[in-house]
Amino acid sequence: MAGPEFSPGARNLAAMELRIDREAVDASRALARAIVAPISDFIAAHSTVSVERAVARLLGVDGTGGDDVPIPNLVGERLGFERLSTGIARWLGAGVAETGAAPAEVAAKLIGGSLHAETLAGVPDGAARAALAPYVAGGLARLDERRRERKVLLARLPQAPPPLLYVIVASGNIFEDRTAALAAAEAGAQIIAVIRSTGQSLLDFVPYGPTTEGFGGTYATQANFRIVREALDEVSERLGRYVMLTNYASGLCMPEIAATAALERLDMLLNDSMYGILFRDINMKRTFVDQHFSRMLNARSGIIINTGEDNYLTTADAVEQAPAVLASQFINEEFAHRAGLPDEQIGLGDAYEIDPDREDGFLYQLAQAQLARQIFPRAPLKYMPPTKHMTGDIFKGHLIDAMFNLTSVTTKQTIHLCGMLTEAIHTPFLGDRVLSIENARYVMNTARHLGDEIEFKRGGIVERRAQEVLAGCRALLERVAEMGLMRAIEAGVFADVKRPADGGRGFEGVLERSPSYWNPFEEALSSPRAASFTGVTAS
Amino acid sequence: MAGPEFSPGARNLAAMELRIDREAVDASRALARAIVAPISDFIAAHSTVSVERAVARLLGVDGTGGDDVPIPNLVGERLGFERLSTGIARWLGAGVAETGAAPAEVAAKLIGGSLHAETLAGVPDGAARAALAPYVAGGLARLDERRRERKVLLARLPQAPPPLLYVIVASGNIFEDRTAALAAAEAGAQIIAVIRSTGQSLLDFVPYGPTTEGFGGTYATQANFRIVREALDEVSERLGRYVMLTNYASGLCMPEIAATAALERLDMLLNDSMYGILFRDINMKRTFVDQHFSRMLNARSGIIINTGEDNYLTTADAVEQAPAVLASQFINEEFAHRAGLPDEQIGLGDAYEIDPDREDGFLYQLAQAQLARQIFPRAPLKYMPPTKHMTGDIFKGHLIDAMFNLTSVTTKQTIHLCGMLTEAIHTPFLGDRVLSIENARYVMNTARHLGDEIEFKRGGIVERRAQEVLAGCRALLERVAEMGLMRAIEAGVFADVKRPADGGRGFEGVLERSPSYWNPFEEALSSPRAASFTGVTAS
Amino acid sequence: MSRVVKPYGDTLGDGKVQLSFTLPIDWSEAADEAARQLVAKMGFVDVAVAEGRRVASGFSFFVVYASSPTGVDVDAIGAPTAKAHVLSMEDVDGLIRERVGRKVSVAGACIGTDAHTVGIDAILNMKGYKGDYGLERYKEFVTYNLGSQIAVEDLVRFVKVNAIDAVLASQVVTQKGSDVTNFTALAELLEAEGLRERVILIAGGPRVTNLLANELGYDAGFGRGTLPSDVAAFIAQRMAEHSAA
Amino acid sequence: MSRVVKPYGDTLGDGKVQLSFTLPIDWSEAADEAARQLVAKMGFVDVAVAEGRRVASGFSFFVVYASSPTGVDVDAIGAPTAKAHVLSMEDVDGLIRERVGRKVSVAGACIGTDAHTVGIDAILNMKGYKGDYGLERYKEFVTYNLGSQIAVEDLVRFVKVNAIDAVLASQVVTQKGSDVTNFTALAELLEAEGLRERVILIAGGPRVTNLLANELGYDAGFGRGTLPSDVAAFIAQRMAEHSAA
Ligand code: B12
Ligand code: B12
Ligand SMILES: Cc1ncc(COP(=O)(O)O)c(C=O)c1O
Ligand SMILES: Cc1ncc(COP(=O)(O)O)c(C=O)c1O
Repeated sequence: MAGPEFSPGARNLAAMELRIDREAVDASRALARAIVAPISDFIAAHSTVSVERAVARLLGVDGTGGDDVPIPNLVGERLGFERLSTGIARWLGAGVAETGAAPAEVAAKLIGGSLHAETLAGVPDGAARAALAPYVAGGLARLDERRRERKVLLARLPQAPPPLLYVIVASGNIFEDRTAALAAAEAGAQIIAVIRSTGQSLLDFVPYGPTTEGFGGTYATQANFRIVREALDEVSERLGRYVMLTNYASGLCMPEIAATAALERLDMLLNDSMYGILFRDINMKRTFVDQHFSRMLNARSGIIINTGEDNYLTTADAVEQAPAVLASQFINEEFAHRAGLPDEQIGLGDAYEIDPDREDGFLYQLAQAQLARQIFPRAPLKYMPPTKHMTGDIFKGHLIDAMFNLTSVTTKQTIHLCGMLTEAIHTPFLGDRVLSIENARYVMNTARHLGDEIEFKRGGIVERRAQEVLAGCRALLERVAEMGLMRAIEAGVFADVKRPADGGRGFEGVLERSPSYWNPFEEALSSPRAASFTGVTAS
Repeated sequence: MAGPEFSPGARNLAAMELRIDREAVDASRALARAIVAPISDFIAAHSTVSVERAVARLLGVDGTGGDDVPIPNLVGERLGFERLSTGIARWLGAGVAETGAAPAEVAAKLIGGSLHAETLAGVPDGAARAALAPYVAGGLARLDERRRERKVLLARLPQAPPPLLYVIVASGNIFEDRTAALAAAEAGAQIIAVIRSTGQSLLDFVPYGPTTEGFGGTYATQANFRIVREALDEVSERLGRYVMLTNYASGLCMPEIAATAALERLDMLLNDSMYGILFRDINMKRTFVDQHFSRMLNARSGIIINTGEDNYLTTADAVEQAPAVLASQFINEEFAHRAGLPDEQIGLGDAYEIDPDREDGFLYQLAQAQLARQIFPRAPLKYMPPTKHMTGDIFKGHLIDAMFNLTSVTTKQTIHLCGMLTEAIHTPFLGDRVLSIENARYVMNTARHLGDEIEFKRGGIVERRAQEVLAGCRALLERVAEMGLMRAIEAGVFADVKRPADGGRGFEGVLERSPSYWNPFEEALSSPRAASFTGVTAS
Repeated sequence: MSRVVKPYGDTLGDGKVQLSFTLPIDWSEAADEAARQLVAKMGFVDVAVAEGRRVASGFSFFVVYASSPTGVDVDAIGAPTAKAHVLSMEDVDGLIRERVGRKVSVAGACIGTDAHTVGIDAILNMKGYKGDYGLERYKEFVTYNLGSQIAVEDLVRFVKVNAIDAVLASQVVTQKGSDVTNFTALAELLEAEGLRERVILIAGGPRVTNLLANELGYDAGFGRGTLPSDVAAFIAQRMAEHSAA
Repeated sequence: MSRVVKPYGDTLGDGKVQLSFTLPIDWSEAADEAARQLVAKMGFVDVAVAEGRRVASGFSFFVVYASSPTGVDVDAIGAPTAKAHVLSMEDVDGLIRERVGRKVSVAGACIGTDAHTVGIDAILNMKGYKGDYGLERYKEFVTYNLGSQIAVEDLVRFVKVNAIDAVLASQVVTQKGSDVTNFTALAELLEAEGLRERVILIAGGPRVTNLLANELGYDAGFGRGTLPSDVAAFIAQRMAEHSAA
C-alpha cells in the first residue's frame, strides 16, 4: 500500500528540462548505495533504548510514573541494557504469557515490582512470542487503520494541487497553537507544523500530556498531536480539503515519535538520517539505528518524511553548500529506501538561502530547485524558505519570500514552507502567517504556468550552474564512499562539523543485539518491500 | 544631434524573441501614418494661443502682470485672436523694429499701453522678421545650450543601466518635494517626476514662481523646475551619476511647458498626442496643434517624451485594452516622428495593470511588455507600475510591484516607474519611496539576466497572447483609418469616451493661420529631420 | 455588556502591533534607541526595534514591534454603515413605484478639481461594479452623470434647474483635506440656496465613512468597496420615508 | 540643547506612522471603526484605516496610517553602544601586550537550550564575520568556543577551572524572555561563585542592546550586525584598564 494516496503531482516535467548528465546521476545513486550498505549492516546488528521503548508503545505501553517519567522509560530502566539487548518485546511477551495480562499491565507490574524480570527469564522464547502475537497484530492494525483513515479523507477531501502550502505554529502553548493552526488552514495552509520547544531533541524521553510551555515552540507529545489533529480534522471537513499535520522526529527519540505520530495520524515527520548527528551532536550510531526503525514505521503508516538539508545552508554559504545538499539528498534517499519508504513518501529538503543581494541569485536558485526536481521526479520535494538572510526589514523580507514562491511554483516543488516576513524577529504571529500564505497564493497564481512556458537557454547560467552542482555532488560522494560514512563524519566532511563515532549524546543508549534479539514490528515491517525499493532506484 | 546622448540601452533582444507577425507590424505602422497624415494637414493650417505664448516665451517674454496673469497671456489678449492668427512673432518683431527694444520690453509696452498694436500693423513683415532674427537665434541657442549641458553631464556622470528607476514626488509643496527628490536620488532613483496639482492641465496659463500649495502635487512653474533641477544637479555630482528631472506637458499649455522645460533642462516630459482629449476633455483640435509644436521643441531640446497609454488601463480592463494601448503607441510614434523626434526620444507608455488575482496574469504582462520591446526596439519604453488594483494592503501591493519589477527587467524596459506599496492610500511618503526603490533594486539584481536566460515555448500562452494583441491592434487601427481619427474619437473608439470635434476645453484658443502666418521657431525646427524620421519607420 | 479587545500577535491579549516610520535624523545606534524611546513614549511596551537603517542623508527608517496596553470595547461600536439591508434591483424599483409614485432623479459628479471618475462611474453607469448594476440600469431612477472636475457651483445650479432628488458627490483625492473642503463647500452652498432640505445628499470615495459624511452634514457616506445597490437601496428607502412623512 | 523630532511622512513634523495588527474579532465595517478608535485611543490623530479584512473566523487584519503627536529629543540620547572607537587587530594585540602583558582568555557559548551558534561563531571563529576576523585569529587571545546548548552551570565551571578573563554568552531565541532568564541566571551564578568581579561579562544576540546588558549586570552587550573587532576592542580596553587599576 505504498502511499498512492499522495499525489505529489504527476509533475509535468516536459516544459523546463535542464540538460543534465544522466550518467553522473546514476553514478551518484550507486555511490549512495555503496556508502549506506555498511551502515545497514551495523544497524542490523544493533538496537537502541528508544527503539525498544517504541516497540513498547506500539504494544500499548504509555503514560507516566513517579515524577513524570514515561512508563516506557521506566520499563526500559527496570529491565536494564543486558535484557534489552534481546529486545523489550521478548520480556513483555514473557510477562503476558506468565500473567495473561496485557503488555501495559505487565509493564506496570514490572515497574511496581509485583512482577520480576528474573522470573520472566524462565519463560521460553516461543511462549513469549506466541503470547505477544495478538498485541503485535493489534499494534500494526492501529497503524494501518490510521493510514486507511487518511486515505479515505484524502479521497473525500482532496487537497489543492501542489506546491502544498506549509506553515509553522510555534507559540509555545498548544492551545494557542491550535487557534493559530485553524486560522492558517482557513487562510489556505495545507500543512501545519507544530514546532517543538528548543532542546526537546536532546531529551531521551517523550514528554507526556498537553503542554503550554516551551521556547520557540512547545513539546511534541502524543496528547498535543491529538489536540491539533482533532482540530484540523474538523476544519478539513469545513473547508472540504484535508489539512495535514506534521512535527519533528529527529533527536534522541526518533522511533518513539514515529510511533506516536503514527497512532495520532500525523501526515509527515521531519526525519533526517544525519541531522541529529551534525546539528545536535547526537551520537552517530544511535542516530543511524534510530532513523532506520523510525522510518520503517513511517513507511508502514504512510507518513511522508521530510529531510533537513536546509540546515547545511543556514550555517554556511548556500552557493558553496549546494553540492553537499544534493549529496545528502542521495544519502537520505538511500537510507529511506532501505527502510521501505517509496519515493512518494520521501520529502527531500532544499532551501532558498542564497544571498538576496547576489546578482542573478534567483537564477542559481532556479537551477538548484529544477535540478532536484529532475533527479527525484517522484519525491514530494520539501522546499524551505529564505531564513538566514531575512532581516528586521519585513518589507524586503516579504519580497525575498515572493521570489522563493516564484521559484517553487516554476520548478514544481511539492511541500512548500511559506516564508515569514518576520523570520528574523519572532516566531510567526497569526497575522504574519496570513500574509505569508497570501504571498504564496498570489505569486503562485499569477505565475501558475510559468514553468510550462519557458525553456532555459542551452549552456546558459542556469544550466551551467546545475551541471556544476551535480559534478560537485558526485565528487563529494566519491570521497565519502572512499572513507566510509562514519569516518567521513568524524573528519568533518559534512557541514564542517566533526563528530566522533563513539561521542555525542545518547551513545550509552546503543545496544548490541544478542543473537536471540527479537523485534516483532521490525520483522513485520521488513517485508520484501524494503529490498524491492532499493531495487527501484537501481533501475 | 538626435539624442545620441541617451543610451536607452542597445538592448540585447537576442535572448527572448517572441515570434510575431512582422507583416502585421509594418501594416500597423502604415495605418498609423495614414491616420495621422490628415491631422498633420490640419495642424499645418492652425495655431493656438498657447503655441503663440510659447513663441513669446522663447523670445524672452516672461513674468506676470496685474493679478498674477502671466505676461505672455496678457500680450496674447491685448493683441487678440485676429492679430494672433498671423503669429505673435510678427507683432513682437514689429515692436522690436519700431522701438529697438527687446521683445520682453515690447510686450510690456503693449500691455502698458505705451505701444499700440495698430501702430505696429504698419511695420512691413520683412522688417519685423529681420528685427526679430537675433532674438530667435538667441532662443534657439538657449535650447541648444541646455541640451549641450545635459550631454556633457551624462558623459561625465553616466547613469546606471536601464531600467531607469523613476519615482514621483508629490507633497504639494515644492520645497518638501526637493527634500524628497534628494532622498530618492540617494536611494537610487534615476529620474524624478515632480507631480503637479490636480486641475493644472485645465488652466490656460502657466502659473508663475515657486509654489507651496496644490492637491496631489504642486504647480508646474518655471521657478519650480529650476529649484528641483539645481538640487538634482548638486546631488548628481555627489552621486557621480546624472539624475533626470521630468514633469507634465499635457493639458492646455503643452507648448509653453515644453518651452519652459527646455529652458530649465528637464530631461523628459509627459507629452501624449491624445491624453488631454480623452482624459481631460480638452478640445481635440487644440490638443493636436499644441502637441505638435510642443514636441518640435522637445525634439530640439533633447527631451524624451513620455506618452500616456497607461491611462487606458486605469479606466478599463487591462486585458481587453491591450490592443488599444498598442494602437495608441503606433499613433504616438507617428505624431512624434512628424514633430522631428527620433526613436531614442519617444518614451512610449505601457502599464502593469492586469488583475493580480487572474491566473497567469504575469504571463500576459510578460507577453505585452516583450511585444512592445520588439516592436519599438529603439524607443525608451516607459513602463508604469500597477496602480488600479493596488489596495490598502501594502504587503500585497509590495508583491505586485515586485512582479512588475521582474517583468520590467526581464523584458528590458527603459524608463521604469517604481510602484508604491501605498499607491491606494496617499501620495508617496519619503519612506514609501525608499521601499519601492529597494524593491526594484532587489528584484532587478537577483534576476538581472533572466531575460537572457529563458526562451518562451513556441505556441505557448505568452506567444499566443502577443499574437492576439497585435492582431487586435491592427484591426483597431484599420477601423480608425476608415473613419478618420477625429471621427473615431467622436465615436468613442478610444477608451470608450466620446469627444465632439468642436467641444471640450480650449477650443476657443484654436486659431486658423492667416496666409501671412509666421512662427520663426517652427520654421527653424521643421528641418528635413521630421520628414526623414517618418522615413525611418517606413524602412 | 462590553467586550474589550487588544491587538493579537500569537497569544490572546498580547497587544502586539507592527509599526514603521521614518525619522528625520541620520542613522546610528543612538537613532535606534531614539526610535525605541519614541515608541515607548507613544505608550507601547516591550518595544523592539527590528530594523533601523539610513535611507538618505538626514533620514532613517525603522520597523518596530511592540505591545499596546490599549484595548477597545467592540460592543460599544454601533455599526457605522449606511448600507441598508440589501434590496434587489427589482425591490428598489418596486419600493419607489409604490411608496414614491414617481421616478427619482439622481445627479452625480466628481467635484472640485478631482478627476477620479472611476468610482462614481462604478455607482452610476449601467455596467456597475463587481457584477452589481449601476443606477442607470434601474427603471425608477433618472440618472445624470456630470463627470469629472465639476465645480460645486455648477453642480448646485444643475440640481436646482433639474429639481434633483439625490445628489452624489465623489472625492478621491484627499491630500491636505481637499475632500473635506469640497464636500463642505457643496453642503453649504446647497444650504445657502435653500436646497439642502429638498435633496438626499450623499458623499463617496475611498476615504469616506458614513460617520464622516454625517459630521459634514450629509445624509450618508459610502467608502471602499461600495456596490451600486447599496446606494440605490439607501436612496429608495429615504425617498420612501420622505413621501411617507 | 535639545532637538525634538517626530516621524516624517512627506512634510516635516507630520508625525506619520504606519501600523498593522490583527484583532480577535470577525470583520465588518464596525471592525474597521473599532480599529480606528483603538488607534485613536493609543494617542494617534488623523487615523485612516487603509485596509481592514477578515483573515479567519474570529480574526481581522488591519493596516492603518496615522499621525503621532509624540516627539523624542534626539540630543538627550547618549549613544548606547559598547563599540569602542575601532581598533585594528594589530592595535588590539599591541594594547594587550603592552598594557596587560599576558594573553587574555575568552570563553564563549550559546547558553541554555539555545542552539543558534552562528552568531557566537561569527565572533569567535578564525573566519569571523563580513570580512572581519574572529577572536581566534588574534595573537593575544586564547579562545574557547563551548558551542551550543551549554548549561549555565557547565559554563561557570569551565570559567572557574580555566581562569577565564572574558565570558561571552549568546542568546538568539528570545521567546517568553528566555534570553533574559538565561543571561540573568549566568550573572547570578558567577556572582554566587564569587567570579563576577574577576571576569568581563559580555552578552550578545540579535535582540541584545548595550543598555539591556548593563541592566542585567553585564559589562557590555552587542546586538545586530556586531563585528568581532568591536568585541575584541572592548575586551582589550577593559583588560587594559583593569591592569592599570
Ligand atoms: C485610476 C487613478 C487615476 C486615473 C483616473 C482616471 C479616471 N478617469 O478616474 C488618472 C491616471 C487620470 C489619475 C490621475 C491622478 N491621480 Co490618481 N489614481 C488612480 C488610482 C490608481 C485608482 C483610483 C480608482 O479608479 N479606484 C477604483 C474605484 C472603483 O475605487 P474608488 O474610487 O474608491 O470608488 C469606490 C468607492 O470609493 C465608492 N465611491 C467613490 N466615489 C463615490 C461617490 C459616491 C456618491 C458613492 C456613493 C460612492 C463612491 O464606490 C466605488 C466603488 O466601490 C488611485 C490609486 C488607487 N489604487 O486607489 C490613484 C490616486 C487616487 N490618484 C492620486 C493622485 C494624486 C492623482 C494625480 C493628482 C497625480 C498622480 N499622483 O497620479 C492625478 C490627478 C488627477 C485629478 N485631477 O484628480 C492619489 C490620491 C492621493 C490622495 N489620497 O490624495 C492616488 C491615491 C494615487 C497615489 N497614491 O498617489 N489617477
Ligand atoms: C540559522 C537559524 C537556525 C538554525 C541554527 C543553526 C546554528 N547552528 O546556529 C537551525 C535551523 C538549527 C534553527 C533552529 C531553530 N530555530 Co532558528 N533561526 C535561524 C535563523 C534563520 C538565523 C540565525 C542566524 O544564524 N543569524 C545570523 C547570525 C550571524 O546573526 P546573530 O545570531 O544575530 O549574531 C550576530 C549578533 O547578534 C551578534 N551576536 C550573537 N551572539 C553573540 C554573542 C556575543 C557574546 C556577542 C558579542 C555578539 C553576538 O553577533 C553576530 C554577528 O553580528 C533565525 C532567523 C533570522 N533570520 O534571524 C532563526 C530563529 C533565530 N530561530 C528561531 C527558532 C524559534 C528556532 C527553533 C526553536 C525552531 C524554529 N522555529 O526553527 C529551532 C530550535 C533551535 C534551538 N534549539 O535553539 C526563531 C527565534 C524566535 C525568537 N525570537 O525567540 C528565529 C528568529 C526564527 C523565527 N522567526 O522563528 N534556527
Ligand atoms: C531534520 C530536522 N529535524 C529536527 C529539527 C528541529 O530542531 P530541534 O532539534 O531543535 O528540535 C529541524 C529544524 O531545523 C530539522 O531540520
Ligand atoms: C500623458 C499624461 N499627461 C498628464 C498627466 C497628468 O494628469 P493631469 O492632467 O491631471 O495633470 C498624466 C497622468 O496620468 C498623463 O498620463
